[in-house]
Amino acid sequence: MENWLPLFVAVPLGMAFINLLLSKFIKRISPFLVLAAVVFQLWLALRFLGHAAFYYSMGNWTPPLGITLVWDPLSQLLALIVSVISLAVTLFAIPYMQQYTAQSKFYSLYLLMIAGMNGVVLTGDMFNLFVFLEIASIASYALVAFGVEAEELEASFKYLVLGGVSSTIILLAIALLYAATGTLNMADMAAALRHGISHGLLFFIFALFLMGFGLKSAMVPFHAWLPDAHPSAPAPISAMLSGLIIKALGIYALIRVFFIILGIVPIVKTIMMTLGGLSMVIGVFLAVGQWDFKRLLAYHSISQMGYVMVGIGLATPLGILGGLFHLLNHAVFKSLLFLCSGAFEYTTGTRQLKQLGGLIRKMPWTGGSCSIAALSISGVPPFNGFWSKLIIIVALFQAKFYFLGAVTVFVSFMTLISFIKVQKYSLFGNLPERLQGIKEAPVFMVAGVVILAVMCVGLGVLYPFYGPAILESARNLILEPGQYLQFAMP
Amino acid sequence: MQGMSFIVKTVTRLLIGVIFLFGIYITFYGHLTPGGGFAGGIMLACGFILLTLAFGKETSLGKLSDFWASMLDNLGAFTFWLVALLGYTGGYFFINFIEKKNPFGLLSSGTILINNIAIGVKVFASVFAVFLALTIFGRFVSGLAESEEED
Amino acid sequence: MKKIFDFIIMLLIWVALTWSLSLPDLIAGGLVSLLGVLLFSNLLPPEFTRILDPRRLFWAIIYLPVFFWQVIKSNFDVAYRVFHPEMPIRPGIVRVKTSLQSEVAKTFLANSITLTPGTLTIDCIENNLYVHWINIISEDPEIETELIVKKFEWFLKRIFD
Amino acid sequence: MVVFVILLLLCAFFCLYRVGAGPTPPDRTVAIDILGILMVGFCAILSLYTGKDLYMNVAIAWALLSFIGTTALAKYLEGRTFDE
Amino acid sequence: MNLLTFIYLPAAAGLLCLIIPRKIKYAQEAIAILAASLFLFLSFRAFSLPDETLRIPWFSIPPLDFSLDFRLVHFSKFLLIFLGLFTLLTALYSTGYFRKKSISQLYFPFVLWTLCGASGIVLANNFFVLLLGWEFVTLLLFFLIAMGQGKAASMAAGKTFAMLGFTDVALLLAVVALPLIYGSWKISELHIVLNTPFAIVIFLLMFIAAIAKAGAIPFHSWIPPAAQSGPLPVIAFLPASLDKLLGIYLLALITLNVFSIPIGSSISILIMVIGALTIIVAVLIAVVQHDLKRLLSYHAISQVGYMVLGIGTGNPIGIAGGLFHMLNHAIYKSSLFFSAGAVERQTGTTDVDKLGGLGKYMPVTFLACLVASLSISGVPPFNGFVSKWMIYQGLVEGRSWIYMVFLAVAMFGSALTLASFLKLLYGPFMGERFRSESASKSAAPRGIKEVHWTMLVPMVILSLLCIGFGLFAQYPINQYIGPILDIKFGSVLHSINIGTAFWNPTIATILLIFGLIIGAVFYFLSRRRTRSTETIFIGGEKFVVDRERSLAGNFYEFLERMGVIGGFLKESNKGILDIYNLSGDFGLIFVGVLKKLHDGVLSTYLAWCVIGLGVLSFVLMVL
Amino acid sequence: MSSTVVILISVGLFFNFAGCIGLIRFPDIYNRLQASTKCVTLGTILILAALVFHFGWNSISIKAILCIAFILMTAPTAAHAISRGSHRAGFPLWDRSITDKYRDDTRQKSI
Amino acid sequence: MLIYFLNSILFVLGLYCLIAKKHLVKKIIGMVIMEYAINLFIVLLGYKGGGIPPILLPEMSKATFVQQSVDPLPQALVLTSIVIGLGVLALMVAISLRLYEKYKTFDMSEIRRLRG
Ligand code: NA
Ligand code: NA
Repeated sequence: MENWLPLFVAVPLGMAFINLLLSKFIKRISPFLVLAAVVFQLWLALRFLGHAAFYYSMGNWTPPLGITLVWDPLSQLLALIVSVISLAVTLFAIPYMQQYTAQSKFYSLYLLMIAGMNGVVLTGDMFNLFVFLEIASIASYALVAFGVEAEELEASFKYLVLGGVSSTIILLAIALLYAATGTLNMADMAAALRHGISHGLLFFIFALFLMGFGLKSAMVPFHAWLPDAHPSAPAPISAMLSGLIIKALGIYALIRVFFIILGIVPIVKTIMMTLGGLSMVIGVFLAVGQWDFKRLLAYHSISQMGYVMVGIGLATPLGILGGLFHLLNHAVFKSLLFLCSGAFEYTTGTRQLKQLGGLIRKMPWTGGSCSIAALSISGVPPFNGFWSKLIIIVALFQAKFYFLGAVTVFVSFMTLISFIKVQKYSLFGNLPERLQGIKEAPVFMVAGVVILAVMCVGLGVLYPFYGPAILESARNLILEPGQYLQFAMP
Repeated sequence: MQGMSFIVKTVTRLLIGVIFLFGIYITFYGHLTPGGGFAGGIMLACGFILLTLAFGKETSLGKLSDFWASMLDNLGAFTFWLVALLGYTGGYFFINFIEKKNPFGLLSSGTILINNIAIGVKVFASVFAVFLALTIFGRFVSGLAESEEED
Repeated sequence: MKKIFDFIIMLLIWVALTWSLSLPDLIAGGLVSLLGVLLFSNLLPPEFTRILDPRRLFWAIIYLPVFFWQVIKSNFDVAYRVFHPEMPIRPGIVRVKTSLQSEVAKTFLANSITLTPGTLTIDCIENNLYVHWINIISEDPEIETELIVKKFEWFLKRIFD
Repeated sequence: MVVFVILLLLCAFFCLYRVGAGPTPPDRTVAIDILGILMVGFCAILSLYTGKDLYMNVAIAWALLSFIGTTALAKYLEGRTFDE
Repeated sequence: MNLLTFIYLPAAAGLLCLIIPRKIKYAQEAIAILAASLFLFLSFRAFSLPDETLRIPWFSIPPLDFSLDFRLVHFSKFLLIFLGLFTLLTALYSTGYFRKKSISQLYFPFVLWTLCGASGIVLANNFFVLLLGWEFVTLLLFFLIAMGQGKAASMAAGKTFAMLGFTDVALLLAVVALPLIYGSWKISELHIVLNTPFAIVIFLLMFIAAIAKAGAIPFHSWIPPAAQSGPLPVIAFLPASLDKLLGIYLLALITLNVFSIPIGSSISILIMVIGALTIIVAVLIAVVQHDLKRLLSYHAISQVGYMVLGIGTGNPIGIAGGLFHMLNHAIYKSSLFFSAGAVERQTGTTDVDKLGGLGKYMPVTFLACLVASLSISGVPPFNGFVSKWMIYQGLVEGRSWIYMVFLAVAMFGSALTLASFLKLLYGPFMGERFRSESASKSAAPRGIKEVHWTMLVPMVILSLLCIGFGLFAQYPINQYIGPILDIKFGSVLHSINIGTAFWNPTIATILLIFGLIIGAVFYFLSRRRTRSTETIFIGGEKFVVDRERSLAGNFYEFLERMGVIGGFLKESNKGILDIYNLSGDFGLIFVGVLKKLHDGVLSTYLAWCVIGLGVLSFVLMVL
Repeated sequence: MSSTVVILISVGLFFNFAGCIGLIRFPDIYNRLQASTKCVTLGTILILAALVFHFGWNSISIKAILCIAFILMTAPTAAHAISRGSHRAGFPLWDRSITDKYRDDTRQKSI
Repeated sequence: MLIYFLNSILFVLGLYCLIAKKHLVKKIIGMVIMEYAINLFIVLLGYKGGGIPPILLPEMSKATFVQQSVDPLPQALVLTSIVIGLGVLALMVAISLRLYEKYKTFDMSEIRRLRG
């Protein structure tokens, strides 16, 4: 059983190559391969669900020599998110991508991206983290430019340059860590760091990682690429980028490195919260000014990741829980929103809110799901977004950050405003003349959308059934990073 | 005139075989000497680059069309993956499941040889592709330079 | 015929590189050489098979010391000009004629000229070699040809043509 | 032995001077080409010193790469792109 | 009987409505009406039952305990009855109103779920549950208003959701703060003294939520657009009745149970100021309206002022008056909206100037409207008179100059109310009927007839309630209102025997009559004016139109002469008063600046990153 | 290490050195090519030859021989390519050069 | 220590080139310079004075190998990161080609349709 851990990475990776090989000879095989890979991945994630934390050494070299994969509550959380979301997105993508040429390339890049994310989430080796991070990033760069329109290329290039810089910075930080500890195995490194490291160096490494992962997770002021990149990709990829990439590559890596390897320090917490607060406010204000549906959503991603960052940076039990919870929720409702925007674009051919309207009558399923997602991102009970925001706010008050708490509440109100606008202009009101003929999206797209919509409701209400097992266990690991040394090393 | 002067062409004719052999040699013996798949792949790619320089694109693409280049690319990656997966026959992912023959021989390293070949193929294919892309890019740049000179 | 020749040459180079005669190495070499032949035999120059002719081989072997002697001479010549305080040079590009036919022959000629005293082949168009001469003695093409080309042409004709 | 290496490095520095000083692109190209050949010699001396043939591999590789590089630059000098 | 029945029943009925196929005619309507009447019946039965509490443990993330606490106390029982009643009437009315019209499949489910949410609120015994219900009702209101026709409806819905959402967020803040500061958010466990800043902040936040739901100044501006473009039954259902009940319920809850506010303290003064402002401002705006629905909506706002004022007095009679006024207002205001709806459905317009002489053709509607108008204007013997009288009494008992100011404001308010309702009555119903050419196409075609009985029945019932609660006021006061106050200071209540005090020619009675007279004077003054201009014109219909215009005009001139108020009134018509627009403008400026910064130049973004990195390393390594 | 080897290497290095000086001293690209190509080629070849002498008949020396052949082929070719390229690119000869037949002829062709 | 300093100079040079230069190609070059500065840094980390290459040769004992040979890891890392860099470079080139086709300019400061 534990033997199967590498398949999280191996299967999507292999499928990517197989797909490229076969699709040259067999037309239309790509969707099936991808679906197979994603379903298998979900099945695997469910098999591993609740499994005790353990490490798996590739090729049976005992760590710290070999490369290890580690399954622990934190990886479990992310692995679950990735597999579930990517399943929904894949379902959506199958009909949606029909309109593009070179589909096989798309699916291979898509699988590479998934493999990269799984690798980042599971690896127990610092350099390996970087490698998988780069795999996922490069795939996403390429996917952003997939439509080869002017704007998409521009966005992709900016994303590429900024992302490249951040990767370089991360690599530098890893190199410094290696120089300081003489190992790349995370657990080994953590142990070595416990014994002490030059104060200045440690803080420099912190700064580098903050910039690197901060850019990957689009914290202000490293956010500028996101509002260009995320809308430019095809809708399924936008969903993946906003729903998963910024989390797996940004927040998760940050948590893993800061809390479990380096050991968090107060000033870094403060900085994280500051960045998070800035992102929340600036992101939401920019979002309010948007009329392009996807661009609006992208800006909201910035502000929502701000919530997560604030929660995590608070580093109180409640705060971290709220952060992780919001991470999960945002993954769900933001990918859902992007998928809905894709569905609207698919049927109406535009994503300008001013040219839409009354869609809920013509597309009840997609429209309804969109409405649910909008409500849950705006933190309206009983949808999932409400709970995580509530927890974060309470955590802030509990820690006596009254001002930041008020800001958080205010931002969630601004989010509400902005999504009222979205619903007003897209779902309700009059159906424009030229849209009279439109129909509900294809069944697979609807399926993908509805899965996520159901989760939006379920995640909030059913917390007692999954919360302790998935979220609180991860929280506990973050709070006692010492555990990691027990199970991640012989 | 397609390519470069006949002197360069002739010399290339004479060298190409050696370069080819050398690249493969480096690839095969990567587990005994430095280099391995990556260096070897680059060597091979350089051979094709030399062909392209001396004879022009048609010749080198005649040897290896871009379609097959991409196929090789994927094939290399796929092989590597397959070897890693076959590790399960030895009980562990990525384990070296082929028993090692006489030390310091060609087959002394089990799967590493295969991995080297896979990497070599992949690197060769992708470097060659990158080179072609770069030459097109170069044409663009020079074209731009001319246009700038004009105005 | 030519393919077999190329194959053997390649196998030899392979053995030279691996420097072992163990079976796996030889098998690998065989396969690789085969692949090489299939890929490149149309590029490998046909003239080489002629080397198998013993007379040509003989002249080739004779040619080597002559050539090396020229090379060493040229080096001392350059060294003299380099270290001489006021650099005794009167450079210029001259045109000389060759009667060689095959490209391989012309290539070897050009390279030989480049490596020998005071001359550097810039280009070869039909039968004209354009040579940069570091110290032009006379402007007369005949003399130039005599001085620069003849000493190698004689051998190369016998080797390749 | 050390003397040899130092001498080689001296030559290398002359070449580097030419690379830096130019004045024309061909000058730099020549210098780079020569540098390549010098490095081959350097590798030879290394393998003489260590008695390992891997340095010879490096030497061959280096000679090859520098030849290709020079060819490319020469072709570029003519103002042509690499693939025509 | 399990008190959760009041939540299950409407929820289940709504679900049934949702899934039942559209083919079956009137199926949804039938289900809704049956469910509502069953609800009403059960609530009557519950009224006689003893109090009970119920706790459903869910999950808890310390310090938050997300288990669901409910309680059935007198206040909830009393409210449940009227929630049921108004839902029933609305369902009935909607049956007629949407006859041969298309209405969303979701309309009846949402109405029923609104009832579900509302009963959740009144049954909640912990503020978390209350919050859930609160936001749920807001949400449904958003969707219900959005069911109206056209962009305007969705805009109105958006504005509503934005403003109520904002105040819900305020409530959220307060609710979240409770367990952190006072260790619990169980309503029955909370008895907070307003002496710490925290307590005051929490109170104010909750207060904001309450008055926004009820629609008091300055959170009123969502009601008029909603009333104008939302589906009319919805307006009669929520902003006119249910939201008042809920808002004032929360206000009463926090002022009477949760917090103890010393009488005459600054907080109570603040409450009363808000009440007084609401009364006067809203009514001033109301009198210059020409659209029936807008006019009604502004009156709906101004009446809230009386309730707030009454509760603000802090003395039993005032509070009782406030609560009673809440009840009365819900009754007559929904009746008024119903009749407005009837007029709109028959004539296709609600513009006062275009309507006339409908009284002959729609007698029942006219009578209902008459009764409701009189009782909203506080004319004896209708219910409005009683509650206003009690509020005045409460103010009088305040015995300090500031109370007298409030008193004057309240009187002036009711005077203007009367005046504007006289105009309303005369305009559409009396007066002479238009010739079709002089009227707009849709207005008053020939052969107008009374509306369908399903629409009449609710109006009739409500009118009867108006009269009944006026003549036999002691019944509702002693049955419904009294026991609520009993919780806190029953002894005080019995000391003033309302039952006998009813017809006492106390000062309050005189004041009320006086107010009415002033109102009448206003009205007749303006009439005489227009008579004088009447000679110029020939033809009655012009006469009607002109009179209405001149009435409004006169008031306008009259008020403009009053300097400050005049200017303020102009502004308020431009919508400057609307905090929604204000904050919107400020926000957009900030947005503009931010968008300028993102100039799309890669180097800029890179520079941000590098500077960011520099600052980070500086902060981390130097500080 | 035998004296032959030392001598070979020393001579080789001497030529290398000469070549590099030439690279520095000579006035134009063509003369520099003359100097450097010849000398450095021979110098390196001599060093490689030294290897052959030192190791006798083994993997290293065989590679050295390969390398020699290699350099003999490539160095002059490279020189030719560079000179041709630079001449075609129009980089002038040294102003005290005697003649330039190549330019004359190529120009005639181009006309 | 000096070499590390030079290395960082190289890095900063690349960064400067990336930010200050408008021409798209120059930006790419700056990027590449940065990457190589980092790779060089890693190599320097792995380098041991007088160390022998990390290949286990027949005539050498394990022990001496371990304590003499330079750290093999950095080379592996650098190789990997070079490959990655190659991938990024190829992608950049491909994208910038298309960018030029669309925008008819290599001036990155004119390629700014996406803003706000
Ligand atoms: Na947001
Ligand atoms: Na928000």
